[in-house]
Amino acid sequence: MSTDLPVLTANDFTSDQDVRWCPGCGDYSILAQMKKILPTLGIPPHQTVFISGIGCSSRFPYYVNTYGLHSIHGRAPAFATGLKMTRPELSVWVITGDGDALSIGGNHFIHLMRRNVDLNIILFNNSIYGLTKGQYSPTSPLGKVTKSTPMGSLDFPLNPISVALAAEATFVARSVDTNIKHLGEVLLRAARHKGTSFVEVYQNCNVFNDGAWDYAKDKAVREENTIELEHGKPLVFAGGKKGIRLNGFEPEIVNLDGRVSQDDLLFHDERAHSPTLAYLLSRMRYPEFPEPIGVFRAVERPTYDYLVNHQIEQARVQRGVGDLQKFLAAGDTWTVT
Amino acid sequence: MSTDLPVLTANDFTSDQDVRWCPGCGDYSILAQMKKILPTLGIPPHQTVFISGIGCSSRFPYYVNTYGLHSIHGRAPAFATGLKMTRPELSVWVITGDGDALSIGGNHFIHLMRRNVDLNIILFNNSIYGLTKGQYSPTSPLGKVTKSTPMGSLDFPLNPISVALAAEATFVARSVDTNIKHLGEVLLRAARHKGTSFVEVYQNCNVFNDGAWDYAKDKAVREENTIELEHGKPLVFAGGKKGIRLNGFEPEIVNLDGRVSQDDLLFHDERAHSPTLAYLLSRMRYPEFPEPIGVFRAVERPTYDYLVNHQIEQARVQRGVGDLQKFLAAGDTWTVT
Amino acid sequence: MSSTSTSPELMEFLDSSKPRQAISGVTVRLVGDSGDGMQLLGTQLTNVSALAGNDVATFPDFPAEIRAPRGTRAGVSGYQVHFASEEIFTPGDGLDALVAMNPAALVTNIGDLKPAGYLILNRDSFDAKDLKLAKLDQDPRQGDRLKPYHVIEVPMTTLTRTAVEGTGLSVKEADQCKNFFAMGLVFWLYGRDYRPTLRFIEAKFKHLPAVAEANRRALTAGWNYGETTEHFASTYQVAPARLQLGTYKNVMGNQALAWGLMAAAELSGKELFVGAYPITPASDVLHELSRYKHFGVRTFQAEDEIAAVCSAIGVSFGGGMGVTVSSGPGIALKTEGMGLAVMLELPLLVLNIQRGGPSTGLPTKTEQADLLMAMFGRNGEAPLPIIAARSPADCFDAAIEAWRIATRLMTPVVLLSDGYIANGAEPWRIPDLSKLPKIEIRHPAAQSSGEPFRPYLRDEYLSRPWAVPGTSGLMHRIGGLEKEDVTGNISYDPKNHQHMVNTRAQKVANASQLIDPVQVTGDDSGLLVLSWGGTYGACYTATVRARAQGKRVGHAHLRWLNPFPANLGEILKRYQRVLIPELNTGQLRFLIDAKFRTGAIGLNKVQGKPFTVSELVDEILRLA
Amino acid sequence: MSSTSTSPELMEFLDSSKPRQAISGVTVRLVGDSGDGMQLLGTQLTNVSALAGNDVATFPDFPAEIRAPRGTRAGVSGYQVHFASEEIFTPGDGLDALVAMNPAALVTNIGDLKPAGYLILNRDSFDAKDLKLAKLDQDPRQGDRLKPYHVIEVPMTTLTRTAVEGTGLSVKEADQCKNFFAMGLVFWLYGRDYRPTLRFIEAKFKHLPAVAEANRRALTAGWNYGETTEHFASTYQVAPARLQLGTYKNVMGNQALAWGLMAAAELSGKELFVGAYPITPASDVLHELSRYKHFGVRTFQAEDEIAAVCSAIGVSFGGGMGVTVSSGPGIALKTEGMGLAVMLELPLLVLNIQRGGPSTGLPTKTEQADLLMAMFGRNGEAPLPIIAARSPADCFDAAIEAWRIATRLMTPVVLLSDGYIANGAEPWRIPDLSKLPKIEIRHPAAQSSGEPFRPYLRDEYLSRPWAVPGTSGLMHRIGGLEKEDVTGNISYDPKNHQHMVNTRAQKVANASQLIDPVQVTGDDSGLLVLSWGGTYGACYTATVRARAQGKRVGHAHLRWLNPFPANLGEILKRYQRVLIPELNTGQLRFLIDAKFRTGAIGLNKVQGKPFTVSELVDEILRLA
Ligand SMILES: Cc1ncc(C[n+]2csc(CCOP(=O)(O)OP(=O)(O)O)c2C)c(N)n1
Ligand SMILES: Cc1ncc(C[n+]2csc(CCOP(=O)(O)OP(=O)(O)O)c2C)c(N)n1
Ligand code: SF4
Ligand code: SF4
Ligand SMILES: [Mg+2]
Ligand SMILES: [Mg+2]
Repeated sequence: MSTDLPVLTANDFTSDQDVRWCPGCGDYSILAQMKKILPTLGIPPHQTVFISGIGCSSRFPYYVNTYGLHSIHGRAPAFATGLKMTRPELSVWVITGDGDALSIGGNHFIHLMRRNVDLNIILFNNSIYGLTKGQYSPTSPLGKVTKSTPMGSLDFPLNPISVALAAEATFVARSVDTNIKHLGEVLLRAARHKGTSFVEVYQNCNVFNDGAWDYAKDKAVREENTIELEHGKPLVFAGGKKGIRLNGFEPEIVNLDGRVSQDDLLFHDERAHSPTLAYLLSRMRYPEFPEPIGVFRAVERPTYDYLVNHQIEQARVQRGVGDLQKFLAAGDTWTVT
Repeated sequence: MSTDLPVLTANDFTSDQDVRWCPGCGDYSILAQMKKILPTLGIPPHQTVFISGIGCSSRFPYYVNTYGLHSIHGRAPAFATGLKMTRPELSVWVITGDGDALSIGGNHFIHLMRRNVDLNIILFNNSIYGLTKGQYSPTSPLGKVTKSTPMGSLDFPLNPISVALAAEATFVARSVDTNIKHLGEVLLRAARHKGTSFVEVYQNCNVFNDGAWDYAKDKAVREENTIELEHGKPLVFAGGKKGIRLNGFEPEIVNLDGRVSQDDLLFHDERAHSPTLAYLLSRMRYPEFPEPIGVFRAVERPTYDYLVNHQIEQARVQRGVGDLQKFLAAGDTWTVT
Repeated sequence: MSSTSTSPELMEFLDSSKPRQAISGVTVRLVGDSGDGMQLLGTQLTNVSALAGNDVATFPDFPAEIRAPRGTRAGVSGYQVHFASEEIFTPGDGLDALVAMNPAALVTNIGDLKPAGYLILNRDSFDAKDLKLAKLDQDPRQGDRLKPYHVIEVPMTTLTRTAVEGTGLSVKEADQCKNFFAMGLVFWLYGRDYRPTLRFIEAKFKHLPAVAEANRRALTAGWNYGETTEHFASTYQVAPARLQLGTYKNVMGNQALAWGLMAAAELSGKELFVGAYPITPASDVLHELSRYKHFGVRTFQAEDEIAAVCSAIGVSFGGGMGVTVSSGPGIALKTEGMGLAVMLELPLLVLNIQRGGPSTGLPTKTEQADLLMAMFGRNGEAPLPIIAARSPADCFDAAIEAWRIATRLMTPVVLLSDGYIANGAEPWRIPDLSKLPKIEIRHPAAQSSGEPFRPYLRDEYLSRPWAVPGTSGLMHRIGGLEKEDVTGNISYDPKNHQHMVNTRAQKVANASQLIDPVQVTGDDSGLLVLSWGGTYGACYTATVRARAQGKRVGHAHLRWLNPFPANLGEILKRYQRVLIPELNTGQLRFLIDAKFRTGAIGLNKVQGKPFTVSELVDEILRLA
Repeated sequence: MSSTSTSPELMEFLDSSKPRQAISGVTVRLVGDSGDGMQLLGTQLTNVSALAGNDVATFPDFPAEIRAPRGTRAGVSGYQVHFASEEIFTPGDGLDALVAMNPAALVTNIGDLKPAGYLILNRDSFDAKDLKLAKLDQDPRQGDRLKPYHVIEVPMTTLTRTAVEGTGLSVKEADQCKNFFAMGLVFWLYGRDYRPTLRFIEAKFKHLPAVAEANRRALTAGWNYGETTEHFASTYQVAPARLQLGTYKNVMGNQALAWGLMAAAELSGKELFVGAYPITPASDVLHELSRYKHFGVRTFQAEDEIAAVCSAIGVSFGGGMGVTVSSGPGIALKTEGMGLAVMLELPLLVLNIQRGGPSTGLPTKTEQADLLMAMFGRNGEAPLPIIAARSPADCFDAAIEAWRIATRLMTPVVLLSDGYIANGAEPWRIPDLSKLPKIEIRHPAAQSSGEPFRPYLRDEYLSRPWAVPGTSGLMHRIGGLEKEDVTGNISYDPKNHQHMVNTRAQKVANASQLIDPVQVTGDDSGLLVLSWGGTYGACYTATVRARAQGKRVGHAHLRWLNPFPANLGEILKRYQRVLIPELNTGQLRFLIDAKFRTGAIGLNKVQGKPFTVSELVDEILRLA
């Protein structure tokens, strides 16, 4: 018997199910990147679990040859939390949509963040309800005309990154479906983070919200409209021609034209003690600002599953492994003879 | 017939019900301040509605002689949103607890904030579940020993102010039950704000979590442990002896000993365009920092109820007031004669 | 776009040179890939048939995926239309014609085509790739399998491409016109007036003139193909049905439901508020209503179903018309809120457009399996009235009646529809609103006595006053804790609790004094077929047929499931046997057996599909 | 603190100098302000009585408020203890003694005291302020109202203050000891051994030695007061009951439930996970279990009830023991999750500690009104087994049995308890765990064939394999959409859906092969009293009494409400009449009528309180 780990490939993570997303859907690209990074983690398919809610994105588990749970709308974090508390050795991924995570599932989302359960949650943000055929979502912009808002939506959108940060997230990142290299790297970072890793992926729904992220996707403009975050590096974009400087608490765009140098810029620190910098970055939105992609924040905090299981161990150390018969027989008892 | 408005008093807002909180509960003080400010708003009791969830705090509506709805656990914001969308002329208050608003009701809470419905939501934060007799809540500190956590809680607490800010709140404030002057002023500011006004009140549950806020309440120490926010003013505390200065993105405590002057301090701006400053302030927690009380943020944004009703008007202007008979008879029809 | 075509004779002009054969009714099913526009095709055929004065009933059937993989069986989308010169109540059983746009569509639907029925195929979609996508080893056209049918293979793709040449469309765009080619052919075959469809094309592609032109050409090409090909010996003619006098339009169930709510609002002098969270097949009610802001309709896409029902209760508390709409899984989430509404005794409508369950189940399929959840799906003793719509057009009346009871009795009411009704279409006689009875609502007036208002003082039906915030002197506080009768104060008194439980139950029972007695059609002894909801049409039709075969059969249909009409027990007694057909495992039967201990017989089908008439006839013949 | 007192003779030493009168049983109720420590007093009386070898049954009853205003009627908290030398099944009807600490407590409870019963009052609490708080115009001790009773007024406050003098306690603190004074007196009157209570005081006030000393003194003072006062002519002696051989301890329902879950975990080789959100009266199950981490018990206080049930399902998916516990309003929120568990076919326990409903209802009161919600409160056809505990001690066995069925059939199971059982206490015979049958669970082993695993391949009971993540080769994906049998792939096939609906129903029905047949006590013809849940004791006792009065009466108790035991129909047939007493408006009766069409008679009480035995006896005498 050989003890060598078999070398895994994307194929090992491909299930036998037909993929049923619309042709051209951004979900395909995310699936492809996922199947690319999974074999590199050293975790076999049978120790990996994908849990999703309901939505187009939530069909994802069917397409990866791991254990999978396609649960109910908005609640995937809760299933995953229970699973991970009792099976901390499993690698758990939560797949969700903008409606699933932030509309019906908003509460579980924030509680997952604060608990810092050691799992990865990937939010496929297409700013629309795909599966129910095109209503606005919590990330749709104000005034969005959709099936349920013929005169434009009136709900001020939620900023998923801001919300995650406010909910005490330890790992927060953003990427773009078609920016495959970047996406792959971010997924990998998420997988490696101990604790809840939250990744927002801009995902194009070409049927109900086509082009929503063109500004961040199109080769021609994406350098102007996004900014890649790198730990310890200044915030530079537009191919090095522009940067972000701080003006009080407001970021501002500056031209790196010689008068302003990189040293004057805001430097990214994903490990900052306080989440304020990350929060500030999350407020940079197109079109006023280039939108940051990459890792906003990555800090360590004991994970919930660790703490739970540690408490069990502690209890056993302090009180001995429970002996149920002894326990039941203890206390005030009397015997009928 | 006189058209003079009758002068209202706290009595006009006192219902005939026996107040049933535990003797010594912080809720009494909040009730008293509320009954003090209500008559000053120029809104009669019958145009005022109190809506609550479930919890000790949520008994509040019974004790004010207005319209009241003691609803179900965590959902008060949803009832209030429906009511206000259709009855924008009413003055609506939501009363909630830390469990009610942030545990079961967390999702409605964030969606209320982002929609900016014109109402006031007061969170009685006693960091415990009062009504169910003492389990930890989402604001209980890590390690808290309660009925459900005999070895200490493991859930990293939520910061209500941070969450509200991340959810796009337009008015966010904090006060303390026994700091009655401050509390009264904050409630008044909340009442006057157009949009969702969120006020966190530190409330003592003397039965299940006595003393949780002593650091912010006790006359002897509260000057050291809290800092009163004033718009446009530097952050000064400890009777003017100390202040808060910015060091990068981290606040730091400085002694105003001459070497550092007030001008070096962080100045509060509740109307800042970006919520980043307010967010930073929300991260200042005891014991590392004095905790800010007062108004963190107060900005204007069209309210949801206004927008909804405005769209109705717009539609009527654009398409004429709907004539149902005509509408039904329109389109492809045929007549059987 | 308003047009009233009063004269079916107009069609003469469009008539064929081929001989015309008069028939009383036809059932056609159009099947193809989800991307092939079958739903549009079906809707147009429905529309022109209705405009031709036929009675019409339809059954759309589409996959749960937005775009299931092209050409696969999972991606097949269908639309069945039954149009007739007599009154009809179902979309038909066996098909007279099946139009199949690809092999997957063919093999999944051929079983329903009647022997000698027309099978119209797009010959261009039967190459190796298409067969593979449909998981077929062999071309289904080979061998004897299609022998029983009148097969007509049409190179639709090629002919369409040719027809639209010169409009500037790409090949891909051109191919998207082939449903209009098929439409033209079907219209020709059944002598349908295609001008309403031309108008439809014009309106829909207003901003895409090339596409409009291409579709027009495809439609005409299809028509001309029928006229010139040798395939067809004759066309068929379905005369107008002798419907009740009046002006009609074609409606789908969810549409009629939305309009019924608007009418109920108008009749009661209220503005309509609908709090909803999108879910199939209920979303269209939200979509439809969101378009009528100039009617004062406020729609609220809540963050979830819980917020949706709670927002509606908040509205009712404020004196407005609180409505929430969802489907099974969403209704499950509303149960706590509905229980509160029972306790608050506020009017509220909860619309459940049922779909296949349990859990996420079969989202796009129909079922009647949420009746017992509507009855009992709340903690504690929390009764409420339940009404069920029986057909697309009936949704209009059901909505009004539901609101009438909700306001009269100050109670939440559950209205049950289902996916079959929601997406099905039929002619609807446009009512004269001024002749519909008003829904009287009285809100207590301001009071200056200084006395505390008594929110649970009851009237003769045990209904309490609907005092509205903003009214001076009526300030009161209500909630989910048990309350003392009359004063509404919190009460833990044992006797009061018993009294309130009884009172709430009695109040709901009192609805039986406000609703119509159940009516029987057909024989008043022998076998009674007892139906509810969307199976109405099939049950009615089946009993007519069974009687025509000499059986003693009556039919009764329950509009209200809770309470039962006052005369139901007495009617049940008249029959030797009672058959209750349901698209569930026997939920009404359960209620009937518990209440009347009849030992009713169930005919139960849980396949995501409605009953066919013949399934019912077979069972009736077996029993009667 | 472990102590086994095997010899009731020990009590001799504590015995009184007054004459001793032997009686077979006593019912005492202790009532006072919520702040007066009545629950503690009751628990101690229960404990020492159990330790004395009596059979014991209790009924605590407290207000919904944490601290309702002192001295008001709303603030009255009570604890009733019935202890006897024979086997008993209820906390007793009429009271032999009532201890009332203030006027509000007196007037709200006096109605239950038997004529000539002892009424022990704290005379110090009857001043004008106390009367006003109790909303009394007149001192209830005046006039004839208390004439029928043996009234003993004791200046408890004064005597307690004197007794604790010198311990350094403030007056306020001293006054808090008066419940121990009352306790001493009651212990004296019924010859109870107070040493376990002394031990309790020591443990509880370990860190407050002055308080411990004061309470000890108060207790002794109360005892001595009885001994010295002229009020009592004799003490009473209740001999040990002849219970089944074994070692006993006193348990409350929620405690036994928690321990039963721990035992089920051990018997099945699993670690226990409980996801819950606090709610009265279910929270104590969470509290209790959170203390046993050294048993591998993981408790999770979720953000809400939805997360609670979903977390438990996640655990079961992972191969653990997923349990969730709540009460009515919380269960209403779990319905969508429960429906998913039905579809996933995973084992799961959903414990509902029922309380007064609907909506928030009467949170601290008992009711049996969630049975039909358990049966039908889910969208679609979503059957699951339902078991109900019948008494505090029985909760232990019910939990084990529920988990046995859940794992054997791969299904969620609902376990119903109620507030009465949850907080009530009775002696429990400590089982020998090694003699309890193991719960066999087989997880399929790793597979290396490369073939896709078939998660819905079924065994003889139609149960599917419980494949656990981490097992190589068994990767599979499941969800809430309808799935193909055997493969578990998503399926929209009509026939498959029908098959799966039938299969899920049949699987639940198969539980009837795994559960005990229902047993009848008493006569096997005449009147059958059919009970379920917490009314067991009262129904059993009432039938015994009725037979003693010469009536032909049998009693059958249903442990499983779904499915019914296989022999139930046959048993029902033996009787002329069936009486179903329930603390609801007739929910079991509804199920029985629907299934067996018996026309059972209901005795229904919805007052937040259990049946008294005499209520039942009266009805039985009327019918039998
Ligand atoms: C309880 C419940 N409510 C509603 C639905 C209907 N539903 C399914 S997916 C969905 C939203 C999908 O949007 P999103 O989460 O953004 O996912 P996407 O389809 O865009 O990937 C909704 C409302 C449901 N299945 N269950
Ligand atoms: C659906 C539901 N779940 C649980 C409960 C029980 N419950 C009532 S209040 C409460 C929490 C109270 O805590 P909080 O909101 O902080 O209010 P407080 O009592 O501390 O003022 C809980 C869990 C309930 N009534 N309804
Ligand atoms: S509807 Fe949109 S999100 Fe859904 S599969 Fe199609 S393209 Fe993708
Ligand atoms: S339990 Fe706590 S929060 Fe509740 S009323 Fe008592 S002191 Fe106040
Ligand atoms: Mg989306
Ligand atoms: Mg609290």
